[in-house]
Amino acid sequence: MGEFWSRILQNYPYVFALALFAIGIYTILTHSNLFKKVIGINIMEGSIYILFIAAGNVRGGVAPILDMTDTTLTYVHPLPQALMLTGIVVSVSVTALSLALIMKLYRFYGTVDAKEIMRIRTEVRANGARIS
Amino acid sequence: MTDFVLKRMVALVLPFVQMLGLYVIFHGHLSPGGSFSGGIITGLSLIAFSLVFGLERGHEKISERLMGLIESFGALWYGAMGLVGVLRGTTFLMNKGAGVPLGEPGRLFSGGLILLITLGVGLKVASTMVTLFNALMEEEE
Amino acid sequence: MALAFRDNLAVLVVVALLSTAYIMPLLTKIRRFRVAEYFAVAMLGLALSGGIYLAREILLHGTFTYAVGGWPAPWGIELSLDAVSGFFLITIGVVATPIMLYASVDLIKEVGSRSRAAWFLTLFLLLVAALCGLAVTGDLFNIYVMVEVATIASCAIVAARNDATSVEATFKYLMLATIGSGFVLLGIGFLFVLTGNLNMNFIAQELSMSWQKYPTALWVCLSFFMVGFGVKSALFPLHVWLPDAHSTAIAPSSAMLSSLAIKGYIIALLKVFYVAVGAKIITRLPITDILTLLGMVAIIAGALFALAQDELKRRLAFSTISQVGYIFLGIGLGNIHGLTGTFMHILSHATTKALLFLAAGAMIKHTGKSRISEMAGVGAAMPVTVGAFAVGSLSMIGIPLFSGFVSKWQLLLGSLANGNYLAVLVLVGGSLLAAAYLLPVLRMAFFERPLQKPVVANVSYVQLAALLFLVVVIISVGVVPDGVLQLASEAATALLGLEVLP
Amino acid sequence: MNPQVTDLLNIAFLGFLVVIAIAVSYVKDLLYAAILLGAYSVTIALVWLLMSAPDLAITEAAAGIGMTTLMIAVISKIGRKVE
Repeated sequence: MGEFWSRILQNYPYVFALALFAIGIYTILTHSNLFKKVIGINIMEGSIYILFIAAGNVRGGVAPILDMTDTTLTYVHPLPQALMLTGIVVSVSVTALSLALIMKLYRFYGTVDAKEIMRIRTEVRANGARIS
Repeated sequence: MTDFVLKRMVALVLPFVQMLGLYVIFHGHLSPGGSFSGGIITGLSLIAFSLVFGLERGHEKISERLMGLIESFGALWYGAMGLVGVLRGTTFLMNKGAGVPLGEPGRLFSGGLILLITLGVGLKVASTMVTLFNALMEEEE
Repeated sequence: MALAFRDNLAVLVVVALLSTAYIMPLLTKIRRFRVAEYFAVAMLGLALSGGIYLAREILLHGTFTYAVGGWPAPWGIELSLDAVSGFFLITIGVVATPIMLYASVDLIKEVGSRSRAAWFLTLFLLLVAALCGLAVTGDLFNIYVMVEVATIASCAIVAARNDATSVEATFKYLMLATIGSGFVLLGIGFLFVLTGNLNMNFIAQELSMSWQKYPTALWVCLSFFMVGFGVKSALFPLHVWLPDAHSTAIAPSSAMLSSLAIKGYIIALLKVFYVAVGAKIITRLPITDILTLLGMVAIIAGALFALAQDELKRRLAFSTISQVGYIFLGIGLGNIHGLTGTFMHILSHATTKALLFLAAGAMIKHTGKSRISEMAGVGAAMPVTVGAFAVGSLSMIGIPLFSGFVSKWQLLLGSLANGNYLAVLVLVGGSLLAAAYLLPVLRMAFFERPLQKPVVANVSYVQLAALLFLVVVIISVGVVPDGVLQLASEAATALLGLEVLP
Repeated sequence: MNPQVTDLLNIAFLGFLVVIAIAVSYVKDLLYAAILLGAYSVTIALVWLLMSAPDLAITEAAAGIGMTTLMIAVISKIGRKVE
């Protein structure tokens, strides 16, 4: 096995993280269903969290909870974990906001499909009327 | 929903879920978890009640007005706790340096202001989850 | 150790705004709605005076840092207060206060219901607080959090009008902005992996020693930042969300978003590029040339798109894309005049675009006409409002004695210093195009004879006061720019590192 | 745990994440998609448990279930099937 591949193997979490990031963005951009776009956002953000945590991980390290009795332990880096906690909070709030918006759009248009909404809007605009 | 088994099970399990939520909030500075996860668990227990027994009975338990008050209170509480340090002549969110007794590490009542802040944030998160759910489930305005 | 008042001031500004945001739901329940609105205006005014005081302290005593919670720099969150923060705090205060004053007049009628108006106030203050946070923070992850708060708040205030088009625009904005923040977070992750730090000064030290080892990784990381912040601040090819979002929102929301929210992301980009990575490395990578190029394309393309619009607010929204191009052009130039021009343009575009959107909002609301071709005779009917619009237009074009001229002049000097004559041409062309898309509005309003005289309700004096405040700011910055210019060039030197003094 | 075993489990879970993420594109029923998101969150929580981040694991599990609940609340209003 070449040196390149062994390095890839050693850093496997990053590979998976980037793959998930790409899948997430693909889901956001290609699906016309708004609901699946939201799920795509969650996939994308989850992948970034994996990247961060993998960056702070130490092989054979233990969780960063202070153990007063044993001073020989190797702890993993606690900083990325604290940060990703914030990241999760952010992604929950983004999801909640977008779900609220989806509900409103459903009330206005009766559908949650982006193409359908676009079609209804152009039709209404052609008729010169306003959507309630 | 009129499922007898579901209702009995939820009635049985909910107190323990709420207990778990409060445990996670209170032990945020000692063990994994903390205000956000504990707050979500607590909020989800209230949501589960509304889901199974209906929104009206959920509102009977805790009114929306109270939820709004708790939400604002949680955020303001965080600011107030942060200002303790400023009032004592040190920096924002200062804990030990502001003369707060820290207690013994590893005990529940230790860590000075952290426990108080966690409590406020947990309340805020729980009420926000419930408000969100109510807003999504509501009928036409 | 006892800390002075000025040390705590920065964090107090942010906390005061956040607390005010959460007091709003309580206050609007207990008291009359006006009380809450004027309380918000008063707090924004206090934040403005705090910003001015901080800027003065920074100019007199130099930059200083503040460790939140008493944890020193590599471990805790550090606020670093330099001329950049002072400048942006003043900009936020100067623009947000009159917008809030303008919004206070008939907010409930605009957004539809009392509870929604209360939430509008909360979100508005959250947005301002997040922007203040962006101005003062020295920590990379703190930047991400503030950017996210600003994004969510600004999405929500676009949706405040609660009609189909604005909600749809909001959803589009939210999706693209979230992709943008995904890229920003990925970039932060890369910088964290490269340097093991999140504090920007520590990252700069680390990178200055080791960046030659992995230039490709740094390059990829910076392009992530560029795409992420580019989406959020509507850099030209990534601007698609902006026209819908900014033209469908209510007037105070559009003014706030176009003038301040976008600038917050630009300040964040500036901090990442020039503080965290450092001017020496940035100017050596081709990324500045790309920024210059994109800026030039944005200036011309945004202006051409604006020319094609007949709806007044859409034209102003496309004009924002063009003006953001100027700012990115200045960032890309990377010399002292370019960056001074960038900062001056952040201020002058913020005030000018806020004035234009507010005046346009008043014109549209009181005449009921949203298209430029229908605006004949409006000037005679509401002379003060359209007069304010005229001042905004002249400043946007870059006529001397208005603030737009000062910033464009600095950008021109910067382009000449770099020998970039194409940029000079684009700057002049952009001004001509701005004249081409703004002056017809005035011609229509003042000189066209209407078929029938438009029926116009009186604009309230509070709103006129807000407009006049912005007019006074624009003209005073244009006539006596010395103080602001000094602060801006101080900020530019701070970003470039001290040895690049002219 | 033995580091090699941890790595193997990690790879397995990460691979499962990729499978879930791809599956989201193919399901036609929105309820299934929401449940897949719940599965995604729980699997991420397992990955973090293996990467010694129990704090995050609890939070992600709670947040994932919370988001799934909210999504199901929305689905109950907008209907399940994508035509």
